[in-house]
Amino acid sequence: MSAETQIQAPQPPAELRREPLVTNNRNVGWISDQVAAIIEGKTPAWWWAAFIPSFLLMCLLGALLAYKTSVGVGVWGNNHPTMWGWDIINFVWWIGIGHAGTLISAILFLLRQRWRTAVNRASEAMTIFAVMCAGIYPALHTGREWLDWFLFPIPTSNALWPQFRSPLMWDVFAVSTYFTVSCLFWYVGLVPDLAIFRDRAKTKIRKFLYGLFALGWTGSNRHWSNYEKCYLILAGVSTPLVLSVHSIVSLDFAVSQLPGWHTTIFPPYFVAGAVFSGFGMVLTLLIPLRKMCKLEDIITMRHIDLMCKVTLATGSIVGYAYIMELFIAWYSGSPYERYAFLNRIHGPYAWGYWTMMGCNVILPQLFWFKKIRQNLLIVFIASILVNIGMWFERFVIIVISLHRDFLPSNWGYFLPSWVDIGTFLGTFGLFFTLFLLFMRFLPMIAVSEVKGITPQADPHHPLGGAKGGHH
Amino acid sequence: MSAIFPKWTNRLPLMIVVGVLLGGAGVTAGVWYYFTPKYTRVGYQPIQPVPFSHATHVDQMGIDCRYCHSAVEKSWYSNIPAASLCMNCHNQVLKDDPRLALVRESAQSGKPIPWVQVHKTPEFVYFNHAVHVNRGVSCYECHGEINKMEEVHHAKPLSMAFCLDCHRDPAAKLRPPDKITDLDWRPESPEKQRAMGEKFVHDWKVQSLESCSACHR
Amino acid sequence: MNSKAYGILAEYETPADIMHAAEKVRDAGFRKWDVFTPFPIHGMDHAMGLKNSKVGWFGFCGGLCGYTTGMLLIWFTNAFDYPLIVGGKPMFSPYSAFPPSYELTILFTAFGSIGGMMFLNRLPRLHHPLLKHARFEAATHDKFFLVIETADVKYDAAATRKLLEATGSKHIEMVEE
Amino acid sequence: MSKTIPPTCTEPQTGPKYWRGLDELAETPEFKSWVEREFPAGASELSDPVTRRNFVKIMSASFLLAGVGLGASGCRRPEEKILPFSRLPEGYVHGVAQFFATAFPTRHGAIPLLAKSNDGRPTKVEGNSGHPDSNGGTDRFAQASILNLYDPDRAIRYTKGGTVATKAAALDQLTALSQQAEANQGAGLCFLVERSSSPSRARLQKLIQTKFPQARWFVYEPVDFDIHRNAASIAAGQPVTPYFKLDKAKRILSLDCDFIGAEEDNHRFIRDFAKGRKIEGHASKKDEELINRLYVVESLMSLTGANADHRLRVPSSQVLQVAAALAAEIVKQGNAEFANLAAQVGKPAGVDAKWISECAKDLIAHAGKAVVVAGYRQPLAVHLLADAINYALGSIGHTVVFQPDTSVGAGTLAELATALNAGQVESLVILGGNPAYNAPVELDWAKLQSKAKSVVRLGYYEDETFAATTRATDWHLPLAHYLESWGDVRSSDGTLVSIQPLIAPLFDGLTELEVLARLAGLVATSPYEIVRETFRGLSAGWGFEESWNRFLHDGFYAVKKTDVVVAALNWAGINKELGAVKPVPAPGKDSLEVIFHRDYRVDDGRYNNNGWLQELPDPITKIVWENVFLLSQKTWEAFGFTQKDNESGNAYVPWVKLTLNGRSVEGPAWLAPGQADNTVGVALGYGRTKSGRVGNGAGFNAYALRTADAPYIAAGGKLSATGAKPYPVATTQSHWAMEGRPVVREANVAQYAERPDFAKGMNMPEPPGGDQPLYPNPLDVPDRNGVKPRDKSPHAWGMSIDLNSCVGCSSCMVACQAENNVPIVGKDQVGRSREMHWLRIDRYFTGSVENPQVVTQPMLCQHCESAPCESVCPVNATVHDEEGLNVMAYNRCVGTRYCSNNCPYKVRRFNYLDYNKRPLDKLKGPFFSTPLLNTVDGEWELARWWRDPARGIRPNDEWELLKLAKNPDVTVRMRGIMEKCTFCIQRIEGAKIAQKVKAGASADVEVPDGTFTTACAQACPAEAIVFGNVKDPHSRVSKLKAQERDYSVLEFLLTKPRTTYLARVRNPNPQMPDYTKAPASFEEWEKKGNHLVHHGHHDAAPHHAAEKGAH
Repeated sequence: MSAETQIQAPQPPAELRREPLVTNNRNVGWISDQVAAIIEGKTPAWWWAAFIPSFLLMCLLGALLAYKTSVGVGVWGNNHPTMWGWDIINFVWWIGIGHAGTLISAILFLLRQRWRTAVNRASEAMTIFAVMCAGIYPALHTGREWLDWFLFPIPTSNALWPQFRSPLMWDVFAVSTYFTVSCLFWYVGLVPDLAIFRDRAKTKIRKFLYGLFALGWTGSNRHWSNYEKCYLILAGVSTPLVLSVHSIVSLDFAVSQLPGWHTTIFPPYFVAGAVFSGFGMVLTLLIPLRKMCKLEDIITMRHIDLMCKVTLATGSIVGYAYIMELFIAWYSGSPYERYAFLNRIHGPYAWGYWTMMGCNVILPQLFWFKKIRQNLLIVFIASILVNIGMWFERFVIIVISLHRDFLPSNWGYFLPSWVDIGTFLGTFGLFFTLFLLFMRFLPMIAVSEVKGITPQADPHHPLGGAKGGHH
Repeated sequence: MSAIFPKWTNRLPLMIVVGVLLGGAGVTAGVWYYFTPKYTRVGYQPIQPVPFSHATHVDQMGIDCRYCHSAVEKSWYSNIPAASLCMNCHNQVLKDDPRLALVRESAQSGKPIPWVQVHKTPEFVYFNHAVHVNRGVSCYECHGEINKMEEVHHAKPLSMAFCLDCHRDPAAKLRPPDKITDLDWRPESPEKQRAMGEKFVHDWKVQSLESCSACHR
Repeated sequence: MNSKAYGILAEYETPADIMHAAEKVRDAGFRKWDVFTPFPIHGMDHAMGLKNSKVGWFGFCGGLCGYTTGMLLIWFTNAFDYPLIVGGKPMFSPYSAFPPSYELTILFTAFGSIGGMMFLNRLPRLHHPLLKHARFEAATHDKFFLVIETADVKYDAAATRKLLEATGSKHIEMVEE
Repeated sequence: MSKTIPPTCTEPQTGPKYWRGLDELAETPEFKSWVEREFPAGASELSDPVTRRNFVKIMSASFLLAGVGLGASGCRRPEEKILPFSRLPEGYVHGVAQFFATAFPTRHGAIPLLAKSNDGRPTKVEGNSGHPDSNGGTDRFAQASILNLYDPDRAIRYTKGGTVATKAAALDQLTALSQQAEANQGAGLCFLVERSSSPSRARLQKLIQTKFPQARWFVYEPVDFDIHRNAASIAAGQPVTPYFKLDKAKRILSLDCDFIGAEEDNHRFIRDFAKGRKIEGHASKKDEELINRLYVVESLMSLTGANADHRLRVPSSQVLQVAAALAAEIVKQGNAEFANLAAQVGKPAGVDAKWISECAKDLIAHAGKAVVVAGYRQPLAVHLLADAINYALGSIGHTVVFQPDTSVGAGTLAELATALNAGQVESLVILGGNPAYNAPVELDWAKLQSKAKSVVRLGYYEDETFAATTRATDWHLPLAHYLESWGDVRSSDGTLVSIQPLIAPLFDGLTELEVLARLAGLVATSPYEIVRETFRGLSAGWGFEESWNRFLHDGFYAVKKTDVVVAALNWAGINKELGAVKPVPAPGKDSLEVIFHRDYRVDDGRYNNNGWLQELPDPITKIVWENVFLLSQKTWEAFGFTQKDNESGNAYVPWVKLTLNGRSVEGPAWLAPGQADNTVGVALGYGRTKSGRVGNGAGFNAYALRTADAPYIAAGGKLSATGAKPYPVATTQSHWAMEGRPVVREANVAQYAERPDFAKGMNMPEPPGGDQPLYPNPLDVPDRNGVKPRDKSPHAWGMSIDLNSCVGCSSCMVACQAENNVPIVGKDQVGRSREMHWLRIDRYFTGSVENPQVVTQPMLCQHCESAPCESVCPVNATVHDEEGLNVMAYNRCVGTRYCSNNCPYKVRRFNYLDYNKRPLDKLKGPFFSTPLLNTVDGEWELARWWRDPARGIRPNDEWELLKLAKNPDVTVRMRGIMEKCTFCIQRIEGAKIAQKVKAGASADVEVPDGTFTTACAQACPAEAIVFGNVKDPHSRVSKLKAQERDYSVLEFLLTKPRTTYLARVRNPNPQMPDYTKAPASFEEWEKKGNHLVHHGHHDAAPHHAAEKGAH
């Protein structure tokens, strides 16, 4: 390329100049090469160091789920009145994390936020794996998990159908739709990139596998045309989908009449929380990865900065929701409702409430400061704390509401069992195992899309070959 | 590249789609037919220890069902008669028939005849014979033409859907109380059955019980 | 090998180059031709003279189908086939039936648009003459190609090659079937 | 004929496969041993009433022999055999449950019962309401006794020297003993028996005493109620037993007498007491006379104290002073010496004199309609003082009558010990009891017993006494359960009651009567003959056969009663005893008063291995599976004890040591609200080592502190911390306060008189828009055929629970457990708050911790018309039926547990583990062994489960017996299933089916009111629970629901429960020093800013809505 520095595009004034999305003026081929290096290079040691413990944890998950299935829900800490415990907390927590991917892919796509391209593939993958981890819980938290198919409208000689007034049925549809659409969205995005790897592949098996899944993608513009439309529609439907999924998850609680659950602000509050935790997780994953995989030029500090701002915004929404919740409880006039919230604040689980407040409301306020947003270590730690806080949010909602409800005679206390803890750790094993496999074998960056946002890809940009003053 | 995917592979997607559609339909149909009580239960005809013929006893000799199944009007359970009951007649008739050896032995020793169970509801279903036969439901509705059977077989699926058919529309099946054990009785016409059934439903306050509590406890 | 020519392939270095080439080929009135790029190029549809994609219609039909399926399914199962009294709630209410129907709308829209895209693109098509071509591998990397099929009525081996040369391609060759 | 036989049918194996009839029982060859032994020689005996009950064996035996060789027919549906009778027993219809009259013997009486037999196995007992002194209610023990019958740990063999012997050899030994006694007049022959009211036993005892005049007879009960008889006999000057008629009493004073909980016959006391608390809509009566008034003076918070209108908290040892002070106030004209002696006893320390004087005034004002009762724990003097007060109040003959005493005298355990030590005992015959466990500790019974040359013991368990009876010369014979026995008893009113077997002895045990008859050398030793013979003597001249048949059929034989008329008290006797009294100083921190009490659940330890009772929460403390040291708040604080109370199922309490006279016992300390300071309450009956798989290791053994001279109240106890880790005590209710919520609504009579509908006034104020739901309930929406579901049936079931008569005795809980196959879960699981009781009794303390008021509330599925649980179930497993029941289809349940989360009453229970299939010894742990890795009976659990999913991982012996206890009409739930009260759907359906069968081709399908009721309502001695058809305006339940006190719990949720409550009314005496204008719970409710509201229209009450819909 000869057009590197000679031709200067008209520059905006310095104070308005944005940092480029791909720094150091890399060309499109460099992007392929850089991303392919992760896949085609030798497996790095750190990968094994991460993979082996993850894999072992995943095996632990398998063993504990087999244990639970063979013995019963009693191996967990769930009790009466806290019939849902870590199972549903973890479900909501994981599914919340699973919201960032689709949000980044879809909403930011619709909003023409082009910086999304650097992070959308990894976050979509994260979404899928998080939803898989989440899905384990509703599927296996039931007492008789082998009968879960009762939740699908399958005709049988019993003539019985599912009961669609139940928010759990809505959940079934929402989560399975979300998982399916997320997978499709992810896969559709992958197809052109798989074609890249098909064409770079050296071994037969790689050629075959990448070739098979690339579906014979040629980069035809007639295909691109339909493809882009399809992608737009998927983004278009994923946006309401991502909003509806956590809204419906929130309806599991909001539709019931338990004090602390029966509240109308749950849907927006849950969605904001989900985005919040999702971005937290994306940051947790990408900060080390960009370093390990030498992707600093693709996932730039600007990306980190933007994600910190999203975290700040959603964290503030969540904080507002917490305070509104208290206000609504007071304003409702119902002593039961009031008590439920007082109990959160100074009941036996107050530590949970204050952990939540600290991590979700106070901590993100640090991101007002650019210095902090630029400090990767602080951002990394904060992103982990955000997810701890969000875990406690679900803990607060589920356990603290359940453990003291209407009749004081029912009141109880919930303690997790070692199986609860082990299963939760095991889901991390599953998550990281899948994620590590993903980053080792599939393009972690949406190569075609990143290429598309470089100046070199713009036919009207000098770097894209445009002759000056043509347009 | 060409070595990896020869040209015929381009036809694969279509073939797979068609194959999956056909296969799926086939599996659905198969499950629908072979894995439902209509197949798994209907036609079950085990070999009984004593070759007792309902056809001979009921159809030819005209013995009423309740002579042997005496508890049917009182209990949830329609009993299998005791060997001593068989001997009421068979100590006169066919006294030395080798086919009846087991019956005679049983009546003597008290050791029961191991009849093989044909009709069985699951443990969580509480079917009650008495309430059905006393309220216009004939044996025929669930057991079929047992009076014509040389050896008893399972004639109806007895699935929940089967029960519901009648529970949703009892008028279609109710018959006069004196025809309950008359397994040859048939309504003159569907219209007459409907008129009669509806009259019974009204006069006897027959409820169409569709909720769980009717059968599950 | 009883190989037959599939088309003529021209290679370009920049998006701008191929855009101009496409405009010329479009203006020449070819029908069976295509442009191959590692990423979608803004404005290329216009350059090629393509109409708006029809994928949207597939998505729309899918969505409609999904919503209807949802509502009908719920009405049929809960209010018609086996109406059971549940929690003092009506047998069928559009409110409680909405969330699943809504999800089905989205699911079926996604199916429709992806299915439509696949159908319109005739994908998957694992075997393609271009994919055999060694140089074409760069189409997914950083090169831009334009191919005119021999099957096009306007195709003429010499004239077409000339046309392509005129567009500024640095490399032109025939692709075999 | 050549129809293909389909391949193996894969029926869903989800539902548990407990057997429902004998045909299924017969599939179990494990019954072989006992069945073969009993294989009938001739079935013709069946018409004989004696052998009629044998038929279960006959059937089983027959089944067994034919049932071999199942499933050898290859790849087909597994062959299942139907094994009919070869000869049908007379009057028996397979599948139709039968009821037989029998009785549950107690120490001094009996509870007349109707026992239900399902195809030959008893599954449930209910009170025999035909009995002249029964309303059909029972106590906890009678309800739970059925489980003892099927206890896999009961003695199942005859042993000599601890090794198995034959029954024949054992019987020979009895004959040999008898012959020996014949030869030496019974010298050296001693009997140690428990108390019994059996006329037959009395007859045999007398017979033996006549025949072998040297033989000696001793009786021992660790918790003895004989003091009532003893005191009354002294007071009356002749042998009498007192019979209290609390229903005739307007004012009741209890002197440490827990007649509602721990006294014998408490079910009858509850009935009579509750009768006096009922309000049947006549608020016009003078306030305080509306209902009776209960004064209680006691140390421990008992059930009686919990129901008191005024409760005085004093140590048990100080009750004497209170009684004396009361006697001084009340017994004015009597015996001068008595007055003197009463005054000498001294004043009770720390007691408000006004309490005593006003109480006395109130009693005097109700002379003839007041009664004073003294508890079994109290010394004779207190009983005599009570008798004197009763006499002075003119109560004798009215609220308490004296009946002739029919008991036969016997020596005490101490006398037997003397004889043993003196080497006077050759052969010791122990009938029942468990002295090695519960005899006074200083006797060291296990050693003492071996001073007899040989011991023959008839015992129900191979228990501690069995362990001491293993010398080569010792015999142990298995005792038959009362449901396996012939016998007779007298209920406390003197009526003769029959005990009939419903099943032949499962393990071929003997009855007491049979052993005695053999020892007496009788020819006819069958208990049947003995009872018949006794009856012949008692009914002489009244047409014997007819009387006998009636006796067996009705279960009782009313004898003419002649109450003993006491014209004047035997003052001399009373004064003698009173003069001997030495008042004890009040206890202090360093000399605590230790109070041994009969446990509400395991009695004196005899029900220690009964899982239902072990898991029944103590009605006051709500503790399960063990006993604790009960301490008052002050004492607790004085010792600096703290409790880590996060309200989990486990409370972590200090593990402390109690020392008494140099002996000590360690156990958990427990803060007991309302207890007297410086006292330690200790329940007897725990800490057993040879109880069985259920009871072993539960709690600590208080007998290890108990001596003969201070059996109930011992001074000088010392408590010390041990420094051990806090110990988890499992409770079913960890939060004690009601938090000012109007859950249990109560008012004083004055408030009630002013506002009879005060309970509705405690409803949450309605929102301005009214309380109408958005949609009409589908019960009221015409279906496709134009019929409203509500109108489809003539029934609409509902329940009314009168909190004014509910005393919290908990027999409903056990009845429910027995009726509905509710499993036990073990202490560990209760500690994790996973108990399974469908019906629980919520107990709230209100007011101060020092002396709180107590309320109890049975809480069960409310069967809401707009049930929140239903709309959240994703699989239609819980829905409504047309009759308003919230039904639960177990087989459809996948176990999301959402329903329970959304149930505001939290009455749903979840099978967290396979409680019905878990081995009993795993109740304690390790709890969660996976069938993937374990073996049982030498088989891999998974393989075993696969082979027979119903059996699960239970060992064979448990499985075979425990499944017999199951109600065949109720599905046994497997793990992962939600369950809850069904209003005894099996009874409802049974009654409806019976009515329809009766109706036949007619429209008479409405079940008449009173035909049947739920198990809880049936067992309730107080008749506090009433169930019925709310559509019928004349039904009992409809009338109760029409009362003004009727209210729904959490009415503001608009769940419209079918179960409603009648608010409680307290009757405190305005003159008393501890009088408050409103009950403590009401004050707490007001403190939350609430006040009684007036509702212009009362249609918020759900039953009204239900009725409206019905008409």
